[in-house]
Amino acid sequence: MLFLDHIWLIPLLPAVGAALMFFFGRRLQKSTVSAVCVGSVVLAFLMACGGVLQYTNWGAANGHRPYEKILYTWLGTDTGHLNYQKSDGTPASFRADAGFLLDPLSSIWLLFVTGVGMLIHIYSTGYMAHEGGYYRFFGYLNLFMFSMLTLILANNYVLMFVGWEGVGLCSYLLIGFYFHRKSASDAANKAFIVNRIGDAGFILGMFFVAWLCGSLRFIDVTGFARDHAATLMGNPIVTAATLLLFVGACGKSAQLPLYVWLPDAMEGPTPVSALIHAATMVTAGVYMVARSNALFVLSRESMLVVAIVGALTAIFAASIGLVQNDIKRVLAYSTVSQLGYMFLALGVGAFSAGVFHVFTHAFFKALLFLGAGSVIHAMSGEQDMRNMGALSEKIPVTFRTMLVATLAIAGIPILAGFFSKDEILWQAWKFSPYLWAIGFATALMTAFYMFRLMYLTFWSPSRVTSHEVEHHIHESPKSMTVPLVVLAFFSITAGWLGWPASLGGSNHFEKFLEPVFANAAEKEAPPANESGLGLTEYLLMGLSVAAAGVGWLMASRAYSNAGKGYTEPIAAAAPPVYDTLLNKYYVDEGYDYVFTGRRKLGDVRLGVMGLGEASSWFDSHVIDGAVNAAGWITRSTATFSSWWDKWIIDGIGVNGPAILARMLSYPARLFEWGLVQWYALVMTAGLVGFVFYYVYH
Amino acid sequence: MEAMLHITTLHYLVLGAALFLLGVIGVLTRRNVVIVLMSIELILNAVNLNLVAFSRYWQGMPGHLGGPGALHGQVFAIFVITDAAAEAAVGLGILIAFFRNKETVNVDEVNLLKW
Amino acid sequence: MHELIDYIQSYLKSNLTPGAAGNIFWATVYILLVFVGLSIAVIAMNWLERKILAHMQVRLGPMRVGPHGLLQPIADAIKLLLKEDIIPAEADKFVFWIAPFIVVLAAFTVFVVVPFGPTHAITDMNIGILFMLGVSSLSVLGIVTAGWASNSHYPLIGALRSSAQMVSYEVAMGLAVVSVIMMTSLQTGTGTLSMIGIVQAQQTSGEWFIFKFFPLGLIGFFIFAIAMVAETNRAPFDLPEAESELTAGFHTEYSGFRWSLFFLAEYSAMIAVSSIAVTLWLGGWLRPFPNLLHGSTWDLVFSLVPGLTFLFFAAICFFNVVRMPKHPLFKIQTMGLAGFGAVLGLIGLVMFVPGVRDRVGDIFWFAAKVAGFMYLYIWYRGTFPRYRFDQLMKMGWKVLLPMGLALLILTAVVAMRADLWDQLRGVGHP
Amino acid sequence: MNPPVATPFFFYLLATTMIVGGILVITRKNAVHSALALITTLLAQAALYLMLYAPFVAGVQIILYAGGIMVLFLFVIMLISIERAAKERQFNKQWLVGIAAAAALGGLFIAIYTTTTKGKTLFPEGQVSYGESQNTQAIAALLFDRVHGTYMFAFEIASLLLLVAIIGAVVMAKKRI
Repeated sequence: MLFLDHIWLIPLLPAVGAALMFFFGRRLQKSTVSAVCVGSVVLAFLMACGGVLQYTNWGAANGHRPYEKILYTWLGTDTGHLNYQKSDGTPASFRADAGFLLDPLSSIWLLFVTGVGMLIHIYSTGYMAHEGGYYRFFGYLNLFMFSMLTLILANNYVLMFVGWEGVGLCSYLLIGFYFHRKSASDAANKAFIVNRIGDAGFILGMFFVAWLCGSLRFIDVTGFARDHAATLMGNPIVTAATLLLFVGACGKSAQLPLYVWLPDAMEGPTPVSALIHAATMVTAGVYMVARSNALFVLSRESMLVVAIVGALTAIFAASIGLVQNDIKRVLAYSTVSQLGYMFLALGVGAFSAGVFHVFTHAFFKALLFLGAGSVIHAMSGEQDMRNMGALSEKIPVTFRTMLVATLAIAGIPILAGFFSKDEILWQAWKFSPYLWAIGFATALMTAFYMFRLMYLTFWSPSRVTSHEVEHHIHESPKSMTVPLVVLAFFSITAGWLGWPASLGGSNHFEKFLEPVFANAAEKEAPPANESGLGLTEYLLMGLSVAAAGVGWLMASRAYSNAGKGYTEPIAAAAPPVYDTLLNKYYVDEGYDYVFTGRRKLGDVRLGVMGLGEASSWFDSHVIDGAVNAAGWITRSTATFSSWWDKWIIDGIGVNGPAILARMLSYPARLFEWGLVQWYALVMTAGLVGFVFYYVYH
Repeated sequence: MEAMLHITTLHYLVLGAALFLLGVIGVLTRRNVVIVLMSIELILNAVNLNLVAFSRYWQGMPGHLGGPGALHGQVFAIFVITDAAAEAAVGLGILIAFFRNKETVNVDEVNLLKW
Repeated sequence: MHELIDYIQSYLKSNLTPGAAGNIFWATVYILLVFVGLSIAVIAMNWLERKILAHMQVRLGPMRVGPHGLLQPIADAIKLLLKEDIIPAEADKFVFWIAPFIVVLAAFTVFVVVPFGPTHAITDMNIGILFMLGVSSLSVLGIVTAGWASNSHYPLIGALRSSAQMVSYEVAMGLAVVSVIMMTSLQTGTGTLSMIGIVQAQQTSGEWFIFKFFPLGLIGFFIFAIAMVAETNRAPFDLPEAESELTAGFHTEYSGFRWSLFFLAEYSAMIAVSSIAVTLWLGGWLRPFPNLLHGSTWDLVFSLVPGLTFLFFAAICFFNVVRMPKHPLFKIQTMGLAGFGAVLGLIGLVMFVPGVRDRVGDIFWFAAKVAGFMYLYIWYRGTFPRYRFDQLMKMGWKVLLPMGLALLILTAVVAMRADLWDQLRGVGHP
Repeated sequence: MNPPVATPFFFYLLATTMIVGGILVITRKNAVHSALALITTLLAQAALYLMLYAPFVAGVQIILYAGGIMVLFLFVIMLISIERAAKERQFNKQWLVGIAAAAALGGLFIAIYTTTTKGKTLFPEGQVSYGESQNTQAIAALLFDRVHGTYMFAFEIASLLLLVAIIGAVVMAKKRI
């Protein structure tokens, strides 16, 4: 029980690394920085592996209970200072622990977060070798690891929220890592602000959960929800709580209304994009919804909303990804799209399928991003695919690993993406064929844009603009390629954990997760129906594989010979559609009109800011005007009163006599001039007069 | 001519009057406080001259006011000199205080008395 | 012609000073005599001061000009008279020019009333001592104007110091003098300001005023003796011309003849204030020990002292003639010294003639006492360090003035019952 | 008592000195020159006192005025800077009126002194009857004598006046008491 008892060390190790970086990093050598930061994450990964291994044994012995380790209470007390009434009127006390929870769900996240994180740390030592702020970058990365692990291992919503905010902060810091670029700091601000909207939803949802359940511990909440499932079904409080939590998930996981920050987040360094904005952080929303599955299943409306939002996000982002030219933006929209898949899975009740897709997606999407980073590295910072081409010979390792990832994400069989995506599509079909149709279309688009990326980057004729760049193209160092290879390996094999029963597998993954989704599994997937639908399942499987092949074919036809100045097929077929897609459906512009107020219709600001402006105008002109008018009336009255006082009372009444007295005093002043000699003169004159009178009178 | 050569009390009186007028002119017209004070000394000396001259006059006159012991004028002159000493001391003290405060010795720049 | 001779001779029979007798001829003669005698005294003083100071400081002093530097003062005088008379460009020329004359005038005018003997004074004023103090105080005007007219910093500071110092010490001086004047009223009932009257009062009293009401007279004498040094700007009170601070004080800008006038005035003033001290406290022309050694025999013995003194000086000269180096280069000097000794001896011999002896004795004693004061001046200069100015003022206002006031009151109190005082001391009235 | 010698000559000499001195006093720009002129005037006046058989007053005049007060004046003139004052306007604005007033006063003096009664001037020369030798003692008797001392009280009051003047001068002239 060594690792389980000291599970709190897992997040603490990167925290120590981060603290060292922030306090002493400036004075440390790059090698020392790498050793400390990568070492802490490697240690954390090893401890995570040990912890998960021990948990499987411990769980098998203890009925697959979650393992909970509470260190202390950091918010609220047992003595009842924060007492309140639950929604049903029973008393409850608010408290939040510094406690850690390990169950199958968090085990999966723990493993791939530390694993992928470790690989990306190693990759970063190569990628960032020539950048300034090396220690800062690794400090942020370690801080992110700490926050993410806190989020995953938290045993209650409040501590989870701490990690949630921590990863938000690290995301902000890392997107704005090149803070001297205006676009980077703008993107960082955008990410942070959009996340705030989701966070507000999370907090409110948390309050509802506490009001409903009387506790924020996951075990208590899950237990409460499952115990009272019958009474709580359809309870509006549950609907409200889950919808608000989903808003939080939308913010963090870039779902439809709040997805706008993620494409811009590509301003950060590529390892960051890979780690945070593809593999780990953006899946926190999925994790949170999966963690709250007991509540979500109690509200059909919420589930429907999650499913629809997920589906729409998937196809929406995929359609944008069709035409993007920036290699990282294509991947970013791909990420949004895949996250939509995951939420679609959660929404249709296939929690384990969603989680499985998270798991596989983490590997191949991280691999894609790191590969893209390697390409960018080779191209001396060039990110536009229109200026690439014919790189397959020059950077073979990158090319091969990326090809693996592309095949995985496109859903080619026996690679990881195939199993998870097919699972989701199958579950969607079972829920509603319309949602399946959307997912299918998305799969087609995914295959197309991914192979478009591959063709434009590796196979098509070279469109490199400058010879200098052309000469400079080289394979990345070992520290970068080794993680690529490792990730490629997992991109191929990760899916095998969830080999579906229909294909002769045993789906270990789903079994492993069963205790977590106990309520969902028995309701949504009655084993009785499985055989009846077997044919349909194979048909759908074939269709999705076919879609991948069609996407590849279309991409190959359009782009295999794309020379300089090639034309996009969509642009040729329907220019308005192309423009719309290229401009991302004008969503940012719309937000500018409606929310930020940066764009105006003529001179009138619209939306929220417009409302604020109008309110401000009303306040400053009508309300203040009334106030000022009252003031003006008072002041003019006072002015008149003052005038009256000054000229009539003081003037005629007081100063008049004084002026009169002063006028009369002028002759008298003649003798009191203040000049001594004048006095003497007057005296002499008096003497003359006196003597004259005395002598001659 | 005879009257001019025979020096009488009147000669001293005329001399005293002339000095007195000079002193008065000095007091009334000069701006420099020091010279004004000196002019005052001139006036006092004119008076002293008159007093001593009258003392001399009364010494030669009969009666209880006159006679050999009629030195009252001289005693008065001594008192006047005493007074002049006191006046000079206080006046120059005022002058120094004044100069320290206003950096000037011009008497017509001292006109605070009118308020 | 006869009338003129009668006019001249008539004075010799009278017992008055020329001024009191109204004899213009003798008054002129006396004035000339006083002037010449004073000039000789200043010259002698110059030589003596240098020699005595030199010997006090274990050096020789002037030795080149004349035997033992006897002719040095004359050489100096010639040098000063021949020097260019420089008036600074920015000086107030008229005042600069007239200032030394004011000083000299004041210093010499004082001697009008100095009594060298009962009849040997130019005149005897009723207000003699008042006149002396007043006129000697006029010299400060000369010093102040000299310092101001130079239009220079050191002279101005010297002048300011001088005026403050002299005005301050005049007060204490006056108080000491007033105590003496109070003593003159003891015998006759009415006192006097006349210099001759004061000496005569001492003669009548039978003791010099320095011993009167012991120790009151002595205290008064000390106050005066200190104040007179300050009045004459001599060491240790020579702050107006302190060379270490003010270069040469008020006469920094003066040179040549005008500077020599200041020099002359300084030594004349020293002699004048010494004369006052001698007159007021030391019995003026009276011979010493009138009470102890009285009688005609002692009178005769004391009347021989002047001649013997001159013979003594002559003997010193001859002794030094013998000690002169026997080198041809020193021949003239040796002869000169011998001649000087011969002149002194001759004067000494003349002084034994009875008629001369009676007429000259009082002058001799007066001069001898003044010479003692002169030696004191030199002695002070050779021994005392200079006072700081604040110490000087403190001394004048916080020590001498209160002492003078106390002295005045005590003298008045004691003088009211002088008989009791004398009984107490066991001294009867003569 | 000897008769005075050449009285008119000395009188006119001294009188001229005094008048010229007085004029210089009120016309000089430089206060030091004024002071020197005033000293000359005062000394001449002391001589006139002697001619009037008032030797004690003459002595007091010399010792107090010339030796005391005027030194005080010179001291103060040198203490305060007068370079500026010497460059400024010397007469005040009403100088013409002042001279006119003085002239009127002078006219009155002339009118009074030329008034004759039966061909004789108002104040003829008195007889010389008292020698100077006892002058000081006589003044002392007037001031101090227990029997004849008319002015004893006034004399004491004068001493009080002097004390007050000393204190006043010190208080005013001192920067910090």
